[in-house]
Amino acid sequence: MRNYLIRRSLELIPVLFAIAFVSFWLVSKMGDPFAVLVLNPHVRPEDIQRLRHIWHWDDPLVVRFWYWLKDFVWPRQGWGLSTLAPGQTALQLISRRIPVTIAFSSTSLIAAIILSIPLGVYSALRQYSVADYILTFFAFFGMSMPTFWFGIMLIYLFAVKLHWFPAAGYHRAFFIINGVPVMFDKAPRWMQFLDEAWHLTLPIIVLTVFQVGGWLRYMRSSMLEVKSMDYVRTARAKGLPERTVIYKHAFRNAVIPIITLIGLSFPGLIGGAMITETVFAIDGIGRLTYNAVMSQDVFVAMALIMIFSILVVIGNFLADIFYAVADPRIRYS
Amino acid sequence: MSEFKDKKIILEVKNLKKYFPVLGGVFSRPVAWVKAVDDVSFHIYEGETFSLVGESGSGKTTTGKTILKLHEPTSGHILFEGKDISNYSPSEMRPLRRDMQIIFQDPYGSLNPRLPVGEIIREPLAVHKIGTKKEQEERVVEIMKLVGLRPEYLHRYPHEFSGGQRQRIGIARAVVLNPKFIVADEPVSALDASIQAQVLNLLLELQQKLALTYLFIAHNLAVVRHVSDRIGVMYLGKLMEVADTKELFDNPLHPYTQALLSAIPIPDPDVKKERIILQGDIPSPINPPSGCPFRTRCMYAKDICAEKTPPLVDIGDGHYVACHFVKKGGKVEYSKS
Amino acid sequence: MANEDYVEGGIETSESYSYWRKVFQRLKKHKIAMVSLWFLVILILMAVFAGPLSFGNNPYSYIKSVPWAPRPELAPPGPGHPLGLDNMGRDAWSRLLYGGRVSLSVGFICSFIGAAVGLFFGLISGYFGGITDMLIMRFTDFMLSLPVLPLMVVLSSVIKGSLWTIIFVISIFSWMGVARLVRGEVLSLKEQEFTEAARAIGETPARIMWIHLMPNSMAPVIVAATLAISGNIIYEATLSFLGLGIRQPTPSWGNMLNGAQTFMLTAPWLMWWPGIAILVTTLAFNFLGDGLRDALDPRLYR
Amino acid sequence: MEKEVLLEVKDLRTYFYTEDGVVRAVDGVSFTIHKGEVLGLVGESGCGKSVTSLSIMRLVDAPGKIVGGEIIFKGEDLLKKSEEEMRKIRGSEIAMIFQEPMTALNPVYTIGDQIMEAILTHQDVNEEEAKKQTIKLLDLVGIPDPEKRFSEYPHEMSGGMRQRAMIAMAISCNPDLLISDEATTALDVTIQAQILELMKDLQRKIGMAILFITHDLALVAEMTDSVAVTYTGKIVEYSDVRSVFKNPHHPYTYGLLESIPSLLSERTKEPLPAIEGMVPSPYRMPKGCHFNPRCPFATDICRKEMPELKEVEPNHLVRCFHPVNVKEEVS
Repeated sequence: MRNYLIRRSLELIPVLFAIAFVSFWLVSKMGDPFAVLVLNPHVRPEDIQRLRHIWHWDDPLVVRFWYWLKDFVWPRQGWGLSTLAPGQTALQLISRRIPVTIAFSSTSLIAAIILSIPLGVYSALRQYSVADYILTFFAFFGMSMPTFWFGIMLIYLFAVKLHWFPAAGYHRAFFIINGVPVMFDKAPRWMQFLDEAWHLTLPIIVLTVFQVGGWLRYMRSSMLEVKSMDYVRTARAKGLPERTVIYKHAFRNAVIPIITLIGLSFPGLIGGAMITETVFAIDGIGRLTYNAVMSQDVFVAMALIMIFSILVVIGNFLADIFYAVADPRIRYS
Repeated sequence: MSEFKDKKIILEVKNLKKYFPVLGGVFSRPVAWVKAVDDVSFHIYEGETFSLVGESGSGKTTTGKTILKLHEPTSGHILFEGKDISNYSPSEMRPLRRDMQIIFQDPYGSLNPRLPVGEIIREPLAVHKIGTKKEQEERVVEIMKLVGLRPEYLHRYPHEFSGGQRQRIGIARAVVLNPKFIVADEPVSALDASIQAQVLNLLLELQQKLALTYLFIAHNLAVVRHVSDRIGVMYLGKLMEVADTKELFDNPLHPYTQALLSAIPIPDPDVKKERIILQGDIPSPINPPSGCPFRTRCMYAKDICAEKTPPLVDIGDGHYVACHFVKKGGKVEYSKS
Repeated sequence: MANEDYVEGGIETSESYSYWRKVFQRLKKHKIAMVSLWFLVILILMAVFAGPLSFGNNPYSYIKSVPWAPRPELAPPGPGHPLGLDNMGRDAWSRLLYGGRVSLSVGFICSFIGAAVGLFFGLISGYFGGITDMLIMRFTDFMLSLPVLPLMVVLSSVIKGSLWTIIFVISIFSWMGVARLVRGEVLSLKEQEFTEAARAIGETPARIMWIHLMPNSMAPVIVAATLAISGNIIYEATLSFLGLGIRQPTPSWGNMLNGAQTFMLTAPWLMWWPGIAILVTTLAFNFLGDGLRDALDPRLYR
Repeated sequence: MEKEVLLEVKDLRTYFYTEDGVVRAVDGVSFTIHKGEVLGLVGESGCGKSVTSLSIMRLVDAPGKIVGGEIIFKGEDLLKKSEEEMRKIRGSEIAMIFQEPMTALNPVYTIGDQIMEAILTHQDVNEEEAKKQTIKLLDLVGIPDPEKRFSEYPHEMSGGMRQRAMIAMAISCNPDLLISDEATTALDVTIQAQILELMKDLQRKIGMAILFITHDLALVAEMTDSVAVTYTGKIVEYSDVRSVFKNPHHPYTYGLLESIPSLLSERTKEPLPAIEGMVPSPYRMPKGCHFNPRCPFATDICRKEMPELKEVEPNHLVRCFHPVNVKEEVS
């Protein structure tokens, strides 16, 4: 187990390094971060030269990458300047926007796990029942639904037509408390929270549905497979109650492969979050990525891709550890 | 005593070793080696059936497959008709494959499920570009008849046949090139009792008709006794005893051979024989005992057994034993410790 | 031996059947997969015959005026224009048909490329093992740990352009699953003795891979490729929706929805149909893929 | 000496309803096991011997179904019991060991945990006591260092040790009947000898009856008191072990005994007297006696009618129109 952990951690380093380099190279191709300045009549060409020099933009790609990576790991220069939000560094911009993304995507991740695993087990135990068919259809629906369109549909139905939920944003600008307008930041914490939850309900539904279908199906087939294993028969032959047979012997084995699947689905989750934020106009890092790419905000885009990669890699790493903990065959190898 | 004494040696194996790496540690490097075959030497005379018997992990199958260069030997020499083939590359081996063939254990896994039977049997001819397609097809029909398959089933797929029939297909594929030497790797152990005899009979019949030499690999001693001229007993990658069939069964000298023979159940309720029940498990070939590999379960083991590996020595008349206490002329000096 | 009732050789049927015929027979029992299959056939035919089905309209041309609306832009459905006109005054029905061509092509081509590349890597990696395997698998894992959509967005903004650009961008990220699948399959096939038998006959690695390994690892590839079509259609739609995929004036289901949110109040019908088209198409591919899985792997379906 | 009857299986029928047709895996099987007796159920693959054992435990999974017969255990028909009553019998009064000790043990729980579970289910003891009992059992079945082995996982053990653990689990509640379904098939010869010795030993100590299912005739000769030979879901010959081996009457039993190479046989390198043909497909059974296409003695009646299981000599039942008689040759 210890060797395994050490090996997995060591493996992370080259992977992250490669991701960093590839994304750096790609994003650099997107454009010149200082190009916008050229159009500005108030900025002198010498200043642009100076800026280019400060950010090593006049150096070869590999050198520039090295400095950027150094800055990313040890952010003295704040990961570069944002052209999208003038006067801000990429680090400042991103760190302000990261909490909302984490809040709603982790909520939907947990919701998806809580829904898909029991429903998948239920579906498998009642194979070919009406409930199984309904769940199967629901799962396929979730798997096939284009996220962005689903988001638009929910907005149309629940925001535009029914007015139950807001159509955009993740909090209101101000509250009216006792007839007095109070800015969001100044409002009591519980009001902030309720308001955010209200705003994020639809996005969370979108992102949960996006994930739940595939896992439900996978859990179902995993459970079906395990149900016919020899050790399940042994458990019955021992005279254990059916509940123990299913939930102790079958379930534990069936859920192990799901852990890997969830770990591998992090890139999808990030993509889904990006689309959802864009559709619902939530100022998280997903929407920021889109805006940064569209406005050629090179430093911000680069940092974001790097952050996403780290998240994915950490997700995979955690899944591997959970897997090893859950399965003694791995644990001791 | 052996009528094979003046016969030509077709295959000779000298100090053959085959180690498989066990990967592990932080860098997935080999941290240990499975000593599947560990310094094995024997020879096979032309036209005989030489058998290797042993339990799982004894390396008998690995020996057979290494001889055919399906595994690269770690060290040692394999001489086929006098040529040392142990360092032959795959392309150098290719022409030799016409003379050396193999019959596999698993009648289900050894046939490509997506190819019709005719194609499976024709494949060797196609690979070696023997004859025109029409000639090849005629040869396939001929071989199918020889092994007792109806030629009408040419276009059927393996899954449409029963285990015994599939084994016949595997045998047809092995003999279609007219080989001289065949490794039969547990050819009947996956078959039902009533089918085993049919396949054994076919193997014996083909040996006579086609002048084949067999290296017969099996764990069932009763089967081995029925088909072999000479037998080698393997344990944990090493040969323990080699002798003529009759000699081995009448006069087993190695304690392991004795235990193995006594462990075989006899299909006769009246025969109640004194069992030698070996204690303990077969050790892992990753970490075999020092000295004699059998010493951990041997009731005669003494200190010397842990210190020195007993060599396989000829004690006379082609009877070889690897035990410190068996001397020339079959004199036995072991006693219970 | 000449007993009529006794069937020699374990042969149970009077005629031989190949694996694929048996698979198709099993698939036929899978009702929803068959419905999906027929639906997809019709859909493909509609995309192929988009021209004749367009009621004389053209997806690119501006309709100067319609009698039932003051302006052609965002005009609601009416005679000759069953789905109305879009914000540029173009016929939405013909755009939907031609857009289907684009979306389906992207789905099929990307999935094919992904399967082919994955098959190639998987076979090589699984068969040769060792350092080759390690390099390919590390690369595959690396590709799998990339944040796909953000990178696709970056990539398609770097190489702006045509249908083929989009196909390229999506294909880059669609081979890893197949490669891992095939590698796993090859590893277990290698354990089976027929691969060893092929080596014992003297077959070359290329022939072994072509004749023995590839046909036997095809089943999961076909399932994965079928399921991948729906994934790829969604990727294309998503990128086009974001304005980074298929560019105007070429129609695709995704770019027809670009800006749909803006016209949600004034012309909601514009966002219905492309979305429904994407949904039912991906649903059909998913059902078909699932049916194929059961037909190809009857173990799971007892 | 009449012993008390423990289990009586009467006309058991278990069919499998598959996509390709109905498979009569067990088709009218009847036998009796007395207290402390070892009955061998022997046959080739597909003769329904495993399904018989699962039927007794009522553990046949879909698409299989017990469609008829009685399984009278200690005077009560198991087929009439509720699932809950049946559950109480499984593992405590009837226990079972399977062929593959690797897959039959749950890979994610320790050996000790899995044995303890059986004890805790059927006996009114606390965990501490159950653990003590488990360690004692591990020791009894010859697992060295039982305290340490208690917390090991199945994959850390060898095949022989795993099978010992399975046996420990099976005997944990002192069952009256142990069903051993090919329990030594996956093991090496020397390990098989150990396990058989262990089973004999335990049988003597505990006094349980054993239903010993195997494909290996030699094992039957060694282990059992009486034998039922099955072919295509039916018993074709049934008697005490000596009678079956010394004086087989069914051509199938006779042929099988002749065809297996034995250490006692004098002829080697000669063709074995093999039974022709093969076990018919479960979907296409031959008309009449199922063995007729392979039988050298078959006549017209064999191709038309299925013979009954009849007593040809005292306590020796045979399902054949033309039973062979080899007694003269033998003695």
